[in-house]
Amino acid sequence: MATMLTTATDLPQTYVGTRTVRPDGVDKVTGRARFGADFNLPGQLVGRVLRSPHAHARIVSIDTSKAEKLPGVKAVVTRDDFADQPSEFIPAGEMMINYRDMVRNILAREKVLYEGHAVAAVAATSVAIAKRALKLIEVEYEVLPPVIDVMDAMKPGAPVLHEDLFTVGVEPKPDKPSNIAKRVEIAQGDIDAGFSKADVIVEREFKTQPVHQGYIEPHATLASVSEDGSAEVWCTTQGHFIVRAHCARLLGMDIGKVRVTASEIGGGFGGKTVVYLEPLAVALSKKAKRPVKMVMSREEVFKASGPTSGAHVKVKMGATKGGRFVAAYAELRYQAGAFQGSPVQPGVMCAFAPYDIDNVKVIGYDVVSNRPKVAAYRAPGAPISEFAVESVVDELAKKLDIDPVELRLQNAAREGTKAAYGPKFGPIGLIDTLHAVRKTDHYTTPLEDWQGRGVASGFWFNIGGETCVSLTVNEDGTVSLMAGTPDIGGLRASLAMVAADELGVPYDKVRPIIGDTGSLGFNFLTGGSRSAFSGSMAVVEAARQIKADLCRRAAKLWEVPVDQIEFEGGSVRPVGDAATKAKPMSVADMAKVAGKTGGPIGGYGRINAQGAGPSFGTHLVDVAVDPETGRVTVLRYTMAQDAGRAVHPSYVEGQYQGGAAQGIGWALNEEYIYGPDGKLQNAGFLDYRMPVASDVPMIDAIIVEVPNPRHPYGVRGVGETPIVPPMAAIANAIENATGIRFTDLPMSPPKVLKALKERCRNKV
Amino acid sequence: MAKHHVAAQVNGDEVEFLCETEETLLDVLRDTLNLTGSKEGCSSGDCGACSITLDGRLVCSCLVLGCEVGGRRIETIEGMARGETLHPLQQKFLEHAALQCGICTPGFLVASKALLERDRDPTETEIRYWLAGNLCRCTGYDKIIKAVMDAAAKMRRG
Amino acid sequence: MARVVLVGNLAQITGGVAEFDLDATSVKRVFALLAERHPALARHLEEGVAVAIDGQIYQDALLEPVAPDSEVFIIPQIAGG
Amino acid sequence: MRYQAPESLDAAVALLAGAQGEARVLAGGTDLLVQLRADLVDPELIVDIKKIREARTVAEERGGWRIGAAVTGAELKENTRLKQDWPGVVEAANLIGSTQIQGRATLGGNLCNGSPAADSVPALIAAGATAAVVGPRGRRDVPVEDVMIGPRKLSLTKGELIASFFLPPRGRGAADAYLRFIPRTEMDIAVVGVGINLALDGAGTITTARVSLGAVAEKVLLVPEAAQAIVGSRLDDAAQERLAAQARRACRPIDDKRGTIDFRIDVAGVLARRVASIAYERARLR
Repeated sequence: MATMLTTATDLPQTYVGTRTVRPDGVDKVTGRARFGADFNLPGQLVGRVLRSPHAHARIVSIDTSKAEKLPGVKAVVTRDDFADQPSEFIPAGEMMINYRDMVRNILAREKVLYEGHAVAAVAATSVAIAKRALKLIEVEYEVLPPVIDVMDAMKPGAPVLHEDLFTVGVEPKPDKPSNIAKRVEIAQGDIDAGFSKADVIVEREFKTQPVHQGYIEPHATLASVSEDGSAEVWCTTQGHFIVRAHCARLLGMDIGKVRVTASEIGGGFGGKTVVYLEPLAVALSKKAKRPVKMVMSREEVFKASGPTSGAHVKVKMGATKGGRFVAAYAELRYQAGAFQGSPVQPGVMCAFAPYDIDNVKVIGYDVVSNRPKVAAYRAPGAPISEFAVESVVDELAKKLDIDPVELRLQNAAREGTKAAYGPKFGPIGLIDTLHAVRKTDHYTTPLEDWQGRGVASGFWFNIGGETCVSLTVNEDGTVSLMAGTPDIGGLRASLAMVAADELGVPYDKVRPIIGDTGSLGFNFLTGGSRSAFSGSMAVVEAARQIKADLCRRAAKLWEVPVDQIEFEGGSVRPVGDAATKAKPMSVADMAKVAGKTGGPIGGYGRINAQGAGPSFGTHLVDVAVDPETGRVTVLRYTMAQDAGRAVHPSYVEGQYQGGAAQGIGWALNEEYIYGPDGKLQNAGFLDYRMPVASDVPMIDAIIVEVPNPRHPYGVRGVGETPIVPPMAAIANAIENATGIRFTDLPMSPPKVLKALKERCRNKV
Repeated sequence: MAKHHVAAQVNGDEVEFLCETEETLLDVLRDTLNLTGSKEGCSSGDCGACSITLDGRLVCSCLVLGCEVGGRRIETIEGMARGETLHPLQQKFLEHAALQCGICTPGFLVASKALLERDRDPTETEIRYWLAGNLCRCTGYDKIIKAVMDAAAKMRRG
Repeated sequence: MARVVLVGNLAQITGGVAEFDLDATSVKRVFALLAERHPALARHLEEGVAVAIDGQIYQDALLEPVAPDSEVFIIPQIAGG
Repeated sequence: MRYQAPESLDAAVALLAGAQGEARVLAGGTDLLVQLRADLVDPELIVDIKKIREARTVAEERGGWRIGAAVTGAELKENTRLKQDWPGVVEAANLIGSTQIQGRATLGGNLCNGSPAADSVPALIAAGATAAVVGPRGRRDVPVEDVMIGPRKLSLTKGELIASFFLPPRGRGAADAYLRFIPRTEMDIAVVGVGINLALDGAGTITTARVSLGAVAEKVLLVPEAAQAIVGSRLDDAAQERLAAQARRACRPIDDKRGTIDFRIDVAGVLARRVASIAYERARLR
């Protein structure tokens, strides 16, 4: 168990902390690496999905007979091919899933709930035939008025998406259905008493738009179901064990009969923790008795895969003249898309997590509307609530005339601080990141007119979870490492480094791969910043088994008591009285005699990793505002974040820089744009404006290391926190440049110019 | 109508293939010639993951018809390494950890190679604008730009 | 006696009672004792909550030991991107 | 779907005129292929004009320039003499999409796609360029401003195509410039585009000017009032303000995903000033 592991000090560390070349690197720079759409099988069919042209409509009838008769069409599936599921939250992996909603998102049943909602799917011998077949499917719709905006969806009399959805978490229980799925709340202290102590109070409302994870690789899957009912699936996913669980459940198959292999994954950021195509491909293959390959178009990715929530946030904070936060209140309204399950709960818990405040109350609402069901996106929920809070903190600093970093330092959470969501923090690095940022020359470099500087901090919990890793020492002493969490950003490198250090073998003698669902026990998905944290724990566990086994074998070989043998520096050696009895034997030496000493050598780490340490970060940004066009240019960016221990500093920096760039897009230009008809108008990379290379500067990443005592190497997850601070940091910088507080994302040129003009008018 | 019969040169090899009018060069490369190193991220020329060179000119293979390339010279990521030796750009991308998921990497490498063949010493800004048609969602571009600058320096030293 | 605190909506089920002193030696016992006092809680505890024992968050850790002087928070489960 | 790549204009015209259903001309294909993939168009015939010499040639002619309709932006950029004469036109052509798009996109395609936001069109109109239109009834020269009559609507008739463009002789003391506004630094469609071409006398007074605005109406506009606002001036602040005001007056834009009405009108004036200043400086140095 993870809890048995001891701390960093007594461990060999040769590779951990260095910048090795990733083992999967060469395949990725030569085009050899195989991603989701790169798998093919003999006789495979092309699968295509028929999607709703309406944002909200009742399905009166679906007639597939004409399509089925078209030569070359081998299978058609609709809602009738999937058994309905009960509306209960049941565990799939560590996630609570409502399969009634999932089965409806995969193929619409009573209603279509957003433009692009899947209605039917076909498998045919060619793309052309599949396209023709979709046109031949006759769907009769009773079109209903859509509701897109979260505030509109909460209004009494708004079009109701689910007649059976009654708000949970309010007393008395409502007797009418609504679009408000859930009300959540956390509170501590006495909020009113807190505000009565405040000398300064700032209260503001904020709006954010849904943004998409924007992975460059569209969803893709290849499924092959054989006559005996066993299924093989190759797909791009953050968690192939989760794909297996969902497919088995939705299609009534034994989990053991579904084997899922994760391809190389072309980005996920949370968006590939759910299933869209996989159950359809399996269902089609089951019917057609041939392999079926399905790949989403970019338009489908935008219209039918999950962005994160758009939201409305109200924040009220009070502080004393001296700059002590005495009360904090927030109301979060998160849009969940067509089915309940927005990340409002973590949004509520993260909102004030960076600060030590006695009196806190946060209320959150989970609201459905006619948009694609949201999926996780990097620190789900946190960037939205923390954008609002960090903007208000900046305004407090201004009102109190205290340096914004200083004000944060005065209120920063530290070891022993009781988090707003309950428990006390262990050792954490928020204060260290604030100091690190303030120490940079960036912080004191003078600015010109129409330039501004902003700072903001951010928090994410990080998680552990169920994880398996197998280590095998091969006949020649090389090591095979198999992990069960897809490698999105360098996991194989990190795990190989830890294995090499644990066993004292050269890094290039360790070959890490990602095993399929038949090769390892259950692994939770790659997400929550857990894969390097949990995976390295499992590697340590597996390596310990190997070391203990090698000592036992050596004891027998040398005929000395096992307690007089130790494993050190990659060799088993006799010690104490036995020291002279035999020469030390390396792992490779032991591998040569493996057969004679009991057979193959290997270890198997099976853990439910606990003790994930939260990661805090602080970002510092300079912007220039063009007063005539409203364009905001990011001039300079510096960020510091606590990694606990950076196993591979380059890939830690990469996580930092990538999260910051995504945050820059969220802040300035990314948004889902809907027409009055409830249809998405910018379902492509042309008008969904993610940052391009010329939009961003170099991003200076400072790695702060406050070791996580619960991890053998001190590691914390690092992947999610980086996307939390950018929106507020940039809003604060724009305020510093223009004197105008922007509360509505994205802060795009038309919005910025409009605000500048209005101010001129008001001055005149 | 009958498929088009096309003969072209891909990574130095003479190839022949049949294609429908509506098939793009990217379709042909991936599905007919099994060169899946060029990736399809958008099929509208907005992401650059399918970047190749056509008679030495950098283009998106999703915006070229297969039937247009008769007699043309095509270079893809699969032709970038020379036997055992990686191109300096490939080497520097590895050293600088200029990739995370790696889906955009072939496009960035092909586009960067085309740049360095025209300009041995581009500035950071020139590199950023040249590569603006290549989307990366993982790295924030920082390490990619540094890798290209370092590769350029290495190639200038020869 | 370990101090057990319900965070967020769980307190609504207990009619506003959020803090308990329980003689429990493991998370499993904590859940059992809570369910005895407030049967309506049982479903929610099974449905997946995380617990923080003395500041340390555990997910799906029924067997985790709880010391007599431990402070235990029952909080919603966290997933992530 | 048929594909033909004729080697003569006559053959191309014959194919287009003889097409049973919809026929599309393929130059760079950066718009056509996107529309094909999105099932927005389904032509019976595609006529690739890249094998036709005139469409692929850039040459000096009667002191001006003849530019083939299927010459790519990248090729224009590499022509240093052309860039000296018409920097605005070349810059505009090189603002269309990414480096990869530059390797394919053409002036002919940019115009015939019929978008009011096409980057190269305001520059061509400001330059006083004409399009050489060939068709069943022969060859005619059409001012570029008269080719597009509305969104996706051209004045070309069945069987006609644009073979090349003619840029008039570039006199001394004259220059052009083009700027467009986009939310990002690259890869977006123009929210507003302004092309200005002007000539100075020895004293630095503007003697003639042409001002063209993109993305602010149903088609690219030629705005004589805006030109008049600076003719006779040395582009002093007052003249710049008059120019901005006239440019804004000419705008009749829409609200859409790329910009608001107010924003487009505002920025049209701002860009007009900035573009005029660039053109003026260039002209003084010639």
